[in-house]
Amino acid sequence: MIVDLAIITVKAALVLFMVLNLAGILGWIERKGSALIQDRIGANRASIFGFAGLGLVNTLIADPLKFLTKEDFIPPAGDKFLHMLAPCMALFPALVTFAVIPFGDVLHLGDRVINLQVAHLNVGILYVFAMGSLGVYGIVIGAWASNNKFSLLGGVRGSAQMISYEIAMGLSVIGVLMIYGTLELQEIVRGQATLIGALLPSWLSFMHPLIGWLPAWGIFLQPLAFLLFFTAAVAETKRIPFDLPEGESELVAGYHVEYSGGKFLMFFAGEFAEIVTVAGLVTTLFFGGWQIPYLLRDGFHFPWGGQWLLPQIAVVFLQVGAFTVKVFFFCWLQILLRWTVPRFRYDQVMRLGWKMLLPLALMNIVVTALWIVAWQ
Amino acid sequence: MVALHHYLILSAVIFAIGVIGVLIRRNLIVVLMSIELMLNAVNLTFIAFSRYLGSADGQVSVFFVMAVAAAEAVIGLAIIISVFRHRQSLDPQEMQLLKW
Amino acid sequence: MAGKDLTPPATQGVARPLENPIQWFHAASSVVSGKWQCRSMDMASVIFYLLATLLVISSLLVVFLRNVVHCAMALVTALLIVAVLFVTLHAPMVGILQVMVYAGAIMVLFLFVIMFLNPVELERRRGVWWGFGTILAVMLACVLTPMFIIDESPANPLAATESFGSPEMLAKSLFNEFVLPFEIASVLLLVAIIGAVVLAKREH
Amino acid sequence: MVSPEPSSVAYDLLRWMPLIPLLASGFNLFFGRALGKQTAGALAAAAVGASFALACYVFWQLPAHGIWRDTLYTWIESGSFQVALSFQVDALTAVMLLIVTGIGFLIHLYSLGYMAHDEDRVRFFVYLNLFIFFMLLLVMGDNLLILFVGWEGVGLCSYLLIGFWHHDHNNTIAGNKAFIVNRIGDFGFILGIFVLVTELGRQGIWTLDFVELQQHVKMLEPATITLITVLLFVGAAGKSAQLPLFVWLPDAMAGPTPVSALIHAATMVTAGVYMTARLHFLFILAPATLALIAVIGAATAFFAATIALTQNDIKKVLAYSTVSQLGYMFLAVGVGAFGTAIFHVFTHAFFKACLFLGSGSVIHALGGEQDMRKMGGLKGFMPVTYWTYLVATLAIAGVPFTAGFFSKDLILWQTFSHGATGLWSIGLITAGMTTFYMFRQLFMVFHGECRVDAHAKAHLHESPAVMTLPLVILAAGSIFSGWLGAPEYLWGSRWEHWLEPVLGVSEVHHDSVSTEMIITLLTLGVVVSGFLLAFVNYRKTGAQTGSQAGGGLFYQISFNKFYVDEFYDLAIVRPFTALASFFARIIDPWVIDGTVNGVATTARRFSNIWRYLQTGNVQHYAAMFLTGALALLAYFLGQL
Repeated sequence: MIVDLAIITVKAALVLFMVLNLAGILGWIERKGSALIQDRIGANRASIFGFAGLGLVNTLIADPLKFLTKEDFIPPAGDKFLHMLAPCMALFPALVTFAVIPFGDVLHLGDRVINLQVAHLNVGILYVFAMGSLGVYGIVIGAWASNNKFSLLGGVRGSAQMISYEIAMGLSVIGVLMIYGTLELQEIVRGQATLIGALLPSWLSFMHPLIGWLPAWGIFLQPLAFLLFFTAAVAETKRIPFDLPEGESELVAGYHVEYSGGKFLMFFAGEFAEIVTVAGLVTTLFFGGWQIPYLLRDGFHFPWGGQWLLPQIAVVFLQVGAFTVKVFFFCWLQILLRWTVPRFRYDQVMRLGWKMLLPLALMNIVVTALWIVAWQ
Repeated sequence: MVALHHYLILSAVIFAIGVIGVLIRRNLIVVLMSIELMLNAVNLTFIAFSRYLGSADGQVSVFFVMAVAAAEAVIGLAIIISVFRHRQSLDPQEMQLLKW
Repeated sequence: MAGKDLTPPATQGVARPLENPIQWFHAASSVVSGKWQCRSMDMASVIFYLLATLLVISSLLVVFLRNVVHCAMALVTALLIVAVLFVTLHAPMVGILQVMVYAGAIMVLFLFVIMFLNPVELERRRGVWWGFGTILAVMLACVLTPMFIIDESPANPLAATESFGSPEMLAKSLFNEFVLPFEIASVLLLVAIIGAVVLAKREH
Repeated sequence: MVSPEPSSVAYDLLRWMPLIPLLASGFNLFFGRALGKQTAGALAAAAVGASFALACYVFWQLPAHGIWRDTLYTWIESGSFQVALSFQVDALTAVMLLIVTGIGFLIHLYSLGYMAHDEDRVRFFVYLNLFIFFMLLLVMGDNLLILFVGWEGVGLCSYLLIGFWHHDHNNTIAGNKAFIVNRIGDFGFILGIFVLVTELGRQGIWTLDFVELQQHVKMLEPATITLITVLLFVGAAGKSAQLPLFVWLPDAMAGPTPVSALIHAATMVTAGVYMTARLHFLFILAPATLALIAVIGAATAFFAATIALTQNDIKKVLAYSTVSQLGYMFLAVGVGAFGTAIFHVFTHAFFKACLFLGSGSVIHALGGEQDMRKMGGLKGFMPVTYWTYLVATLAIAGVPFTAGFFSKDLILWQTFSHGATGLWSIGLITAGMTTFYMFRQLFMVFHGECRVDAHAKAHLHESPAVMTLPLVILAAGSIFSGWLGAPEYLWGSRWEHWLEPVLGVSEVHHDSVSTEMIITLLTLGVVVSGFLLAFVNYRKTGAQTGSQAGGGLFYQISFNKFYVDEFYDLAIVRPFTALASFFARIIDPWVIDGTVNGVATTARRFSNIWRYLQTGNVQHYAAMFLTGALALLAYFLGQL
C-alpha cells in the first residue's frame, strides 16, 4: 500500500517536473526560434561567469529570477484576493491535465506492474476537457480583478473564444473515441498498435498492399478530426493566430495587462504548459502516443515477416523516448505556427469556430458513425 | 462510517441555503446562482441514493437535471440581459409591473 | 478495438489497485486509519465531514457575499466540492460532467454575463427582509432534516462493482431505458439556444 | 295505392343542376360589378338555361319506374342517425325540375329587359340565381332535411327580393311580413319533422330519407301521423299562403314583377303542394288531416277570390288569384288527388307566370303605374302583351282546351267524385268569380278608352323582344301544357301514368263519363256567366271602375280584404310588440343586466381587498410559496 502510494507520488512528481521544465525550455525555444525565423541572433545576453551556452541554461535560470525579483504590482482599485488567485487558476489546469496522458506502456519491476500513466481514469479524455474548461477562470477572473478596461475586454474575449472552441475541440475528438471504442487514453494508445490491414473491410482488401502496412494511428483513421482538433487546441491556448484576448496592438496585453513579477510568470508558464499539454494530447490521440510502429511488448514484428526481439526495459525506454520526441515535435510546430501566421480579426475567429469547425466536426462524427455501423 | 442520511442532511442544508439566496438577494444573477445551488443539492441526493441503493438511475437523473439546469441558466441569463437593457438595474424588487 | 488483443494476457489479468482517485481515496483511508488507531472515525468520514464543511461554507459565501463576482467564485468552489463528493460516491462520470457542465460552461456563462453587464453598484440590503427569509430557510432545514433521519435508510453503501458509475454503465441505461428523455432533453436544449438568441438579441 | 319499389340508380349529372346557378350567383356576387351589368345578367340567365337543358335531358332519360340518386357526402352522422347530402330525381321531381328551371329561365330572360334600367341589377340576378339553387335543392333533396334547407333558402331569397328596392320603407316592411309569417309556418313544419324523426326513432328507424320513410311510416300509430301531418301542413300553409297565413303574399307584390311571377306565382308558393305530394304516403294515412286540408283549400280559394273581385291594383288582383288557385291545389290534395294538384301546379305555373309578366310589361310601359283605374285601352299600344294576356286569362278562366280548363275541371271532378259535394260547390262558385275578376282586369287594362295620364302616355311602348318572347312561349304553354292531362272522354291523361310510380294510382273512378261531362258543362256554365257579368260591367269605358260608392257593405269588406290585416295587427302584432317593449324596458335592463353587473361588482369589491396580496415582487411570491410548502411538510412530519 505505502509503496503504491509512493509510486503514484513519484510518477506525479516526475510528470510535473517534466512538464514544467519543458515549459521553461519552450520559453527559450520560442526566443531562439523567433530569432531564427526573423533572422536575428536572439537571446544570447544572459551569461553566468561569461558562459552563455546558446543562452539555454541562463535563460532557464535567469528568466524566473528576473520575474521573481520584479515588483509584484496590484492595481489599488482591483480585487486583491482574486488578483492573486487568477494566475494559479490559469496554471493549475494546464499542469493537472497531463495526469491522464500515458507516456509509456507498463513497466515490470520485479512482480510489480507499473502503468506508465499517472491516473488511469475510465473517463480519461473527459477529464482532460473538464480541466481545460477550468482554464477559462484564470483569464476571466484575472481580467476582472485587475479592474482595467483593456483587461476586462480581454477577459470577455477570452471567455467567449475558449467556450466556443471547447465545443469544436470536444466534438472533433468524438470520432477518435468511436473508432477506438474507449475514453481511456492508455487504451486509445494501445488501440493504435494494430495495423490498418487488420481493419480493412473485405471489399477494400485490394487496398491491403497499398495501406495495409500503416499503423492504425488516429492521423490515418481520422485525418479531418486531427486538423479540427489541432486548430481548436491552438485556439484554446490563445496564441497567435488566436491571441485576440491579449492582442498587444488593440488591448495592450489583454487580460494580463496588470500583471507583473511572479504572477505574470505563472501566466507565462501556464501558456507554455498548455502548449505541452496540447502536444501531448495530439500525440496520444492521433500519433500513437508512445507507440513505435511494429514495436510490441517483446520487440519489433514487421508486417513483412521479420522480427527483432528486445528486452522489456529497452522497449519501455524506446516507447518513452518516442513519446517525448513526438511531444517535442508538436510543441515546435505550435511555436512555428505562432511566429509565421498573422492574427485573425475577432469576428473571423468566431466564424471559424462556429461556422466551420463545428459543422465539420459534426459531419466527421456522422460519417464515422455510418462507417462503423456499415463495417463492424 | 458515512450513512445515507448524512448526505441527505447535507443536501437539505445546502438546499436551504440556496432558498435563502433566492429569497433575500436583490441581484437577479445571484438569485439564479442560488437556484443552481439548490439544483446541486438535489443532485447530491440523487447520487447518494444511487450509490446506496446500487442503481444507475440516480446518476442518469442527475444527467438530465444538468441538461435542464443548463437550459434554465441560458434562458435566465438571456432574460436578465434584456431586462438590464431596458432598466439599468438587476434588482428584482424594482420590477413590480404586476403590482396591484 | 483490435489493440486489446495485442497486449499479452500477462498484463491483462494484473489488478491495478491504485489507478484512479477512488481507489487512492480508499487505500489512503485504510492506510491512515490503520496507522493512527482511530476507531471512532475512519478516513472516509473525515473526508466527508471536511468536504461537507467546505461545501456549507462556500454555499453560505454564495448567498451572503455582496460582490457578484465573489459569489460566482464561491459557487464555482461549491460546485467543484460537489463534484468531488460525486467521485467519492463512485460516480466519476457524473463528477466529471459536473465539472464540465457546471463549472466549465454554466458558471463561465454567468461570469461572461457579469462582465458583459458589469453592474457597478453593490446591491443594497434590507435588514427585515433578510431576517425573514433567513428564518424561513432555517425553518425549512429544520423541517427537512428530521424527515431524512429514517431508520431504514441503508447505513452502508452496496459493494460497488468495478464498472459502477463508469461511462459504460451510464451509457447503457441512458440509451436503453432513458433514450426518449434523452432525446427530449436534446430538444429542450435546442429550444433554449434559440430562445436565448432571440431574447438577448438587441432589436434594431 | 302501394307503388312498385323504385329502382334507385346513381347518376352523377344531377349535382350540376343546382350547382351551376349557385356558382353563377357566387361569381356574380364577387365579380359581377367588374363583369358589367348586362354580362352579369346574361351569365345568370345562361346558368339557369344550362340547368334547364340538364333538366330536359334528365326528364327524357329517366325511366318510368326509376329513381336517380347523386350522393355528395354524408352531412350529419350521429349514432345510427345519418343524413346524406344527396339528390334524387323521380317522376315528380322531374316535373318540378322542368317547371322551376324552365319558367325560371324564361323569367331570367324577361328580367334582362325588365331590370334593364335598374342600378343594382347585379344584386338582383345574384338573388335570383340563389333562389333557383335553393328551389332545386328543395325539389331534388332526397330527405326531409335537405328539403327543409331549400325551404328556408327560398324563404330567404323571397325576403331579399321582396325588399329589393329597400329605399322604400314599405317594401322592407312587406319583406319582413313575408319573412315572419313564413317563420310561423316553418315553425310548424320543423316541429312536424322533429316529431316524425323521434317517433320513427322510437320504433328504431332513424332516417329522414323519403324512400325509407315510405317503407316505415306504417309502423306509426294514426294519432301520431295526424299530428305530424297537421304540423307539416301548417308549414305548407305558411309557404303556400293558405288561410290563415296568406296575408304575406299580396304584400309580397312589392318586389319586382319578375320576382312576383317566378317566386310568388310559379314556383316557391307551390312548394307546399310539392311537399304534400312528396309526403303523400304520410298524408293518405291521415284522413282527418286531408279533410282539414280540403276545407282550408276550398275556403282559401273562395275567400281570396272574393277579395280579388274588387282590387284595383293590377298585381294585387293577380296575387289574390294566385292565393285562390293555390287553394284549388290544396283542395285537390285534400281529396287525395295529389297528381291532379301537381298538374294544376304545372299549368298554373304557365298562365300565372304569363299573367304576371304581362302585367309587368304593362307596368314597365307605364313607367311603374299599377293602378288599373289609370289604365285602359292599352290593347292598341302593346298588341303582343294584350294577346298573350288574353290567352292566359282564358286559360285561368278555364275556357275549354286551355290548360286551366283541364286542370281546374279535373280538380272539381275529383272533388265531386270524392263525394265532397259542398266543397265542390264552393269550388264551382270560385271558378265563376275567377272568370269575373280576370276579365274585369282584362277589360279595365286593355279595353275602353285610355285613362293614362299624358306624361306616361307620351312614351307608351310595346316591350322589347327579350320581354315579349317569354310571354309568347308562356302563352303557348298555358294552352298546350294542359293537354297532357285530358279527361277520359277526350284522349285521356298522360299525366296520371307519368306520376303513378311516385304517387301511386289515384283512386279517381273514371266510371261515369256522363257524370263527368255533366259536371264539366256545369262548370262551363258558371264560367260563361262570370264572363258575361264582367263583360256587362267593364267592357265599356270602365266608368264605375273602382267607384267605391257602388256596391254596399259587401263591396267595402271585400275591398278592404275583410280587414284581415287589421285584425292580425290588433290580435297578434300589437300585443306582441307591447310584450317585447316591456321586456326591453323592464326585464332586460333591470333583472338581467342587474344580475350580471351585480355579480361583477361584488367580485370587484372582493378583489379590491385581496389584490393587496399581489405585491408584484417575485421574492414575496417565493416566500409565500415556501410558507405553503413548509406547512405541508410540517403536516406530513406530524403524520410520520
